[in-house]
Amino acid sequence: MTGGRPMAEMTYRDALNQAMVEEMGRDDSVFLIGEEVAEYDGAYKVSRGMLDQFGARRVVDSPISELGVAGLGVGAAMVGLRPIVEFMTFNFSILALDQVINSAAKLYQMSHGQINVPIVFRGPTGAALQLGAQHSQACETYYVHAPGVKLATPATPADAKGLLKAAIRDDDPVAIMEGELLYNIKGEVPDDDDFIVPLGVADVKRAGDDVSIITHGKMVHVALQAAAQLAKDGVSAEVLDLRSLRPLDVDAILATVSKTNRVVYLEEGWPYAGIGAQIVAMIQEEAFDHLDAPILRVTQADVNMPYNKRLEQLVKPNAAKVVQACRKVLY
Amino acid sequence: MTGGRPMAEMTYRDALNQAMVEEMGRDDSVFLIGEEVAEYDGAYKVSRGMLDQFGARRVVDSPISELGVAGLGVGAAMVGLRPIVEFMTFNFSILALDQVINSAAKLYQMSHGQINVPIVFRGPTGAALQLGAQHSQACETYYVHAPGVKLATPATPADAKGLLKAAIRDDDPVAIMEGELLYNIKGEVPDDDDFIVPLGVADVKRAGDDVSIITHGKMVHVALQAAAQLAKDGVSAEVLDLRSLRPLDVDAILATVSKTNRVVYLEEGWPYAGIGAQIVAMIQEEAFDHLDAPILRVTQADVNMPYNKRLEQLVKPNAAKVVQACRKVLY
Amino acid sequence: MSEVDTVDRDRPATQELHGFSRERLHELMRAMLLYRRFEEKIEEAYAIGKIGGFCHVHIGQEATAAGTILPLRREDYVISAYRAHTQAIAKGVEPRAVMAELYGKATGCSGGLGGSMHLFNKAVGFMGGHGIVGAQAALAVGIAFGIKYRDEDSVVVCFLGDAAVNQGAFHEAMNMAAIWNLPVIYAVENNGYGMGTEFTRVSTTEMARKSASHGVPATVVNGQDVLETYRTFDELVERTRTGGGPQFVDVRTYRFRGHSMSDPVSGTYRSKQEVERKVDCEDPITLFRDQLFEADLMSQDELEALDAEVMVEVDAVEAFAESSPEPEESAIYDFVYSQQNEHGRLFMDGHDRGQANG
Amino acid sequence: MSEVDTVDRDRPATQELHGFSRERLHELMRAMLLYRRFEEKIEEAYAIGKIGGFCHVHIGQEATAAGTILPLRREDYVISAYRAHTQAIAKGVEPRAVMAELYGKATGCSGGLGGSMHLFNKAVGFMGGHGIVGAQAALAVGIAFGIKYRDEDSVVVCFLGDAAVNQGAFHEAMNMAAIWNLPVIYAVENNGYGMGTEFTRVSTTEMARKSASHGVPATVVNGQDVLETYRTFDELVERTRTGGGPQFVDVRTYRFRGHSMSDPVSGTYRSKQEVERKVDCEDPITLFRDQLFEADLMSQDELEALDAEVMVEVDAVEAFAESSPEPEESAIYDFVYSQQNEHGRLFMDGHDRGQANG
Ligand SMILES: Cc1ncc(C[n+]2csc(CCOP(=O)(O)OP(=O)(O)O)c2C)c(N)n1
Ligand SMILES: Cc1ncc(C[n+]2csc(CCOP(=O)(O)OP(=O)(O)O)c2C)c(N)n1
Ligand SMILES: [Mg+2]
Ligand SMILES: [Mg+2]
Repeated sequence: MTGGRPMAEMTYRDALNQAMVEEMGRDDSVFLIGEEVAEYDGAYKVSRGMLDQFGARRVVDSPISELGVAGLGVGAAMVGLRPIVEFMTFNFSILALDQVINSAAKLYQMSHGQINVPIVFRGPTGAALQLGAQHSQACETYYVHAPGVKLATPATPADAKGLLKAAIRDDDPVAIMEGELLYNIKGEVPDDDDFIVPLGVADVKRAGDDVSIITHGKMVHVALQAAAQLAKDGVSAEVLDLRSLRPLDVDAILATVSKTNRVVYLEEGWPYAGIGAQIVAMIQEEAFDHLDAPILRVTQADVNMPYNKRLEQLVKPNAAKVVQACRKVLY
Repeated sequence: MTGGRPMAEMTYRDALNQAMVEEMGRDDSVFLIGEEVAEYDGAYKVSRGMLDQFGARRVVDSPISELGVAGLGVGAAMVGLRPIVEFMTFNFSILALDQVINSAAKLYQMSHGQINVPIVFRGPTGAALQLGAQHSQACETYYVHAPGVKLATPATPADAKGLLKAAIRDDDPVAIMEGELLYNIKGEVPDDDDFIVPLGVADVKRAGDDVSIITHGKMVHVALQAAAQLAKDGVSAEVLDLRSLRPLDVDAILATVSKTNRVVYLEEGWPYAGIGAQIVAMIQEEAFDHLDAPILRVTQADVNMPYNKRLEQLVKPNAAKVVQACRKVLY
Repeated sequence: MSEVDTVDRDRPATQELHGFSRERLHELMRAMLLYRRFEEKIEEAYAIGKIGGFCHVHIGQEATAAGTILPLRREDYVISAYRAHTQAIAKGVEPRAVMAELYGKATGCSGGLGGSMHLFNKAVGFMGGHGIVGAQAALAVGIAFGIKYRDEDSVVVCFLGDAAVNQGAFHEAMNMAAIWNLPVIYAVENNGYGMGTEFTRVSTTEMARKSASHGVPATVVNGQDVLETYRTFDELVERTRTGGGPQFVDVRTYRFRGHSMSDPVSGTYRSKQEVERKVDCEDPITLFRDQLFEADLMSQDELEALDAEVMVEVDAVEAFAESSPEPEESAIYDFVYSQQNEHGRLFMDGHDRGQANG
Repeated sequence: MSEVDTVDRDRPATQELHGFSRERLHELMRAMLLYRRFEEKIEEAYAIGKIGGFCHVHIGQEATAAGTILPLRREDYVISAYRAHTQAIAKGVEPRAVMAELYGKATGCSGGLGGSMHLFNKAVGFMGGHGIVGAQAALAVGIAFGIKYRDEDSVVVCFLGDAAVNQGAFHEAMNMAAIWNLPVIYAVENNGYGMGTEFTRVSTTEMARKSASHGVPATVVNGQDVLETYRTFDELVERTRTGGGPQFVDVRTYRFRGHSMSDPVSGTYRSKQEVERKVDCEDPITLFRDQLFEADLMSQDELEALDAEVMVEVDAVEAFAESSPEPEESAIYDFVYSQQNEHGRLFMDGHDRGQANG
C-alpha cells in the first residue's frame, strides 16, 4: 500500500484532522460545520486547532439542528462549496436522514445532472462504552440502502486519512463513519499531501487460506484478534477490510471467497438488513459454487444496547464469537 | 384461512377503514392522527367517515410535522393510549425516523419494561405512478433494521384488515406499510369483528413445486402474475407472501425452500441491505443444503426513481423480470 | 388600489404607475397571462394523460410568482416546493423546458427525470422543485451560506407553502439564517390551506409571527396585487442584498384550483361560495387589468393582443413538448452519481458488475 | 431577595417566608442538599470507575429541580433529557434506585439497562431520561395529549436544555401544544451553554422569545432562587392544570461542572473566572441558606444537621447500589418487545430460532 513512502506515526484522530487540514489548505471551497467543531475543537477533538488555522468562516459551530445543518450543507454544495458536516455521532444523524436521502442522494438525478452534491458527512458510528441504547447504534444501513450516497468506514489511521481525503475530493455525497473507540489508536500514515485511499478498494488486512473474515470499520480490529487466536490453533484466517461500502470492491470479496471457500461476515450493527446480509446475498449469488459452507454472520445481538457493562459486552460482537463462527464454517 | 366464515367483498382501502373503525369501536384508547385524516377523509380516503363517526377527539388532523406527530403518538402511547399515526406516505416518515428508532423502538428497553409503546404507524410505502424520486421509496429497511419495531405489509384486503387489527392490538410499535396502488383492489374479507391475521404468519398465495417466489406487500401481485406466466410454460411456481417482516415466519420460508430448492426474492425496494438480502442470508445459513441454485433477487433498480413513465417502468420490478429470474434459478 | 388617478380620457396616455413604466407594466401583465394560459394548458394535457404524477398549479397565485421573482437578478437564486411551474418561468426557465419536463421529455428542464415537482435550471438560478414539505428551507439557508462564504451579493428567495411553517426544518433553517445574517428571503405563498387544512387549524398565531422566535423581520403583503408585491420584494431584496440579513414575508394569496390535479376545487374543506367569491374578487390578473385600465396604461385591445400572443406561445410550447424525444434509457443510471469511481461497484443490482473492479 | 425582613434576634423564630412554612422550607433545603451530596457522590464513584458512560450532573442547578418539580402532584408527569438525576429524585424516584441505575444494577430504576441518561419510573410519573436533544419535547406533547384525551387534570413538565430550542422537534411540539391547548409546561434549564456553545452564539433572540412563533406564553424565572422558581411554577402549573394551556419558562441557571464527566469545568468556552464568580455568588444552596438565616428560619446548627443527615443517606444509597446484584443476562432479550408474538421470529440473530414457528 505505502511502499517506500515516508511515514509518520499518528492517531486516527490526528489522521482525520490532517486530512481536513490538507484539503482545506488546497481548496477554499472546503469548510467544516457541526456542533462544537470550532471553539471546542470537536466533541472528540478531531478538529483541534482548525478554528485557529482557518477562522470562523471555514470552521463553523452550528446550533443543535441536525436536520437543518445537513440541509445547509447540501444547499451550500448545490452552489459549489464542499462542506464537511460533522455529526457529533451518527446516532443523531437519524434526525437529518431526510436531507441525506431526499436531498443529497437525489439532487443529481432530479436535476438531470445539473446539480451535484460534493458533501461529506462524518462522525463516529456504533457503540463506544456504556452509552446505552440511543447512543450506541451502527448506522451504515441507513446510509447505503438508498442509492446516491457513498460510504466508507476507515479502520486505521492511514485509511482514515486516505479515505477522508478521497471523500472530500469526491463530487458526490460521501459518508465517512468513524468510531469513538478508534480515535486514539495509532498507526503509520504516509506523510504525503496527495496520499488518498480511493473509494471502492478493499484491503486484505491479514492474508490467510482457510477462512475469510470479511468486515468493515471498527470490527477490523476484532477480526484481527480472532485471526490471531485462530492462528494459534493452526487455522489461517484472511481478514478482508471492505473499507468502502459503496462503491463496494466485489472483486476483492470474490477473490477471498474463491481462495478460502468459507466466509464469516463480521459487523458491529444489527443483523436485519445489515451490511452483512447484502454481502452474503451477493456472495451466494456470484460465487455459489465456491462456497463449502454457509456464510455466517457475527453481528450485534438483535436488541437495543444495554447500559450495564457486562450485558453490553455480551451484546457486542467480539473475537470469541468470531472464532466460534469460523470454527463452525470450518466444521 | 377463512374456512366457512361469511365474507364481504371490499376494497383494500375499505378493509383498512373497517379495521380502524372496529378497533376504535371496541377500545376508546385507540385514536387516529395524521395529516388530512379527519376533515379530508385521508389523502387516500382510507379514513373516510371516521371523523363523523368518532369526532375530532379521536380522529385528529395534524399539522405537517412528521417528527412531532410521531413523537406525540409515542408520548400518548407511553401513558396508555393506542395511537394510529397515519403518514401520508412513508416517504415523509424519514423525517420522523428518530422518534421511531430512538423513542418507540427503545423505550420498553430503556425503561426496563415499565413503558411499552402500543403505537401503529401506517400509510403507503413504495412507488405509485410517476411520482418521481422523493415520492417513490419503499421504506421497509428503515423500519426493520433497528430492533424494537414490528412491521407488516398486507397485500390483499383480507390481510389489510387482519394485520392492521393485529397491529392495533399489539402492545409494541407496529408499522403497517400499505400501497397507493393497492387501495383500490378488491377481495373477500371475513365479515367478523374478531378476524385478525396474526403477525408472524406467512401465507402461501399460490402453491407450486418448481421454484419459490418469496415476496411481500404490493409485489405479491407481481409474483402471482409471474407464476401465472410460468404456469403456461409448465413451470410450477410457489408464491410465498411473508405478510409480516418482523416477526418473520422463518418456518414458512424454510418449508418452501425445502420444497422447491430454488428461490427468487421479489421486492419493490432497493437491493442494498434490502429485505431480500436478509432473507437470502438466512436461507443460505439455515437451508444451505436445500439450495440447488443461488437465490436471485428481483428489486427496484439501484437508482432513484425517474419521473418519465417508460423509464419508471424499466426501473420497477415486474412479472417479466421475475419470470426471467425464475428461469435462471431453474437453469 | 385606492390611490390611482382618476383618468381623463383626453389626456395623452399615462406613462407610469407607482414607478413602473408602461412597458414594464405590460411585461408584468404578459408574464401573468403566460402563467395562466400555460397552466390551463397543463390542465388540459393532464386530463388527457400527457402529464402524469402529482401536478400542482398556481392558477390564482400568478402575482406571487411575478411580484416576488421578477425583481430578482439572474445571479439570484429561487428555490421552491412542488408547486413551482410559474416560479421557474419567472426566474428564466424556458416555458417549453418546463412543459417538456411535465411531459417527461429529454428536453425538459430536468431531462424528464424530475417531473412537475422537480424543476431545475441551475444556469438561471432556479434550484428546484422539492417534494418534501419544508426541506427547501434548509437548502435555501445553505445556498445563502454559500453566497456569503464567497462574498457575493446575490440573494436567495425560498418559497414555502403556509403549511410548511410547521415543519421543524423551517425553524432550524430560519434560526441559522438569523445567527449568520444570511441573504435569504423566506416567502410564504400563503394560500390559506395546506391541502384540506386551513392555516388557522394548525396555528394559533398569525403567519407573520412565525419568524418571531428567530428574530427575523416579517412583512405581510397582498400577493394578489402584483405591484404591491413587486415593490415590497424590490425593497426587501435590496435590503438583504446589502447585508440586511434574512427576511420573512407572508404573501397572502389564494389557490383557485384543487391542491393537485386529483383534488376537487371545493369540497369538504372549503365551500364553492368561498372559492367563487375569491375568483370573482381577487383574481390577480383581473385586479391588475383594472388598475391598468383605470390608469389608462393598457387598452382592452392591447390586453387581447397580449393574451393572443401568449396563447400562441403556449401552443408552441405544447407542440415542442409533444414532439420532443423521450429520454434515453441510459439516463436511469447516468444520473445517480456524478462521479463513477474508478474502483468498486456503485450499483448493487448488477448494473456495473464486471466493470472496474466491481 | 430584597424583600426579606430585617431580623430581630430577640423575636421568636419566624414561621413563614413568602407563604412557605418553616417545615416546608427545611424540606426544600434538605432536598437541595441531598441533590448536591448525591451528585458529589456520583462524581466520586465515576472517578473510580463504578459508573460508566456519559454522566451529566446538576451541581449548581439544584434549585431548578426543587423549584419546578416539588410543586407537582404525584399524578403529574416529568420528562427530561440526559441530565436528570435530581429531577428524578424530585419527582419521587428513590435516590438509591437512581444511584443503582448509574451503577448498572438490577435494582436501578431502569434495571441497569438505561444508565444515567435513561432514568425512568412510570409509577411516580418520571417518564425519562432521553438522550436525543429535543426529542422529549415531542413525547411531552403526546403525554399531554393523553391527559386531555382522558379528561384528567394532570400536567406535564418537560425539561429542555437551552440548546434544545434549536431543534425542529421543539418547535413542532410547541405548535401542537398550542393548537390543542395541551397541559404541558416547557421548562428550559437555561444554563447558558450547550456543551461549549454559549446560547448567544446560536440564537439572536432572548430565550423567552423562543415560543413566540407558536403563541405560547413565556415567563422568565431566576432558577438559582428556589422560592421564586417554586412560586412561579406553582402558579403556572395551576393555570395549566385548569385548562390554561401550554407554558414556556426560561429558568435561568448555571452549570458549575463540565458538560459531562469528561468535560473540564472551564476551558476554551468559558473562563475560570466566570465559573468562580458564579459559584461564589449564585450557588442556589448558599443563596437559600442566606435567605433562611436572614429570616431566622434556620440556624447554622440545623443546616449542619440536615447536611449530616443527607450525607448519611447518600452513603446508604451508595452502599445499596454497590451491594445490589447485576441484571440477569436474560434482560438482554426480555425488554426489546413487550409482546413476544405467538408466531414468527422477532430476533434475527438466532435467539428465538426454533421457537414458535420461528
Ligand atoms: C414532509 C411532507 N409531508 C407531507 C407531504 C404531502 N403534502 C404535499 S403538499 C402538502 C400540503 C402543503 O401545503 P402548503 O405548504 O400550504 O402548500 P400549497 O400546496 O398550499 O402550495 C402535503 C401535506 C409532503 N410532500 N411532504
Ligand atoms: C440530537 C442530538 N444532538 C447532539 C447530541 C449531543 N449532545 C448531548 S448534550 C448536548 C448539549 C446540550 O446542551 P443543552 O441543551 O443546553 O443542555 P445542558 O447539557 O446544558 O443541560 C449535545 C450537543 C445529542 N445528544 N442529541
Ligand atoms: Mg397552502
Ligand atoms: Mg445548557
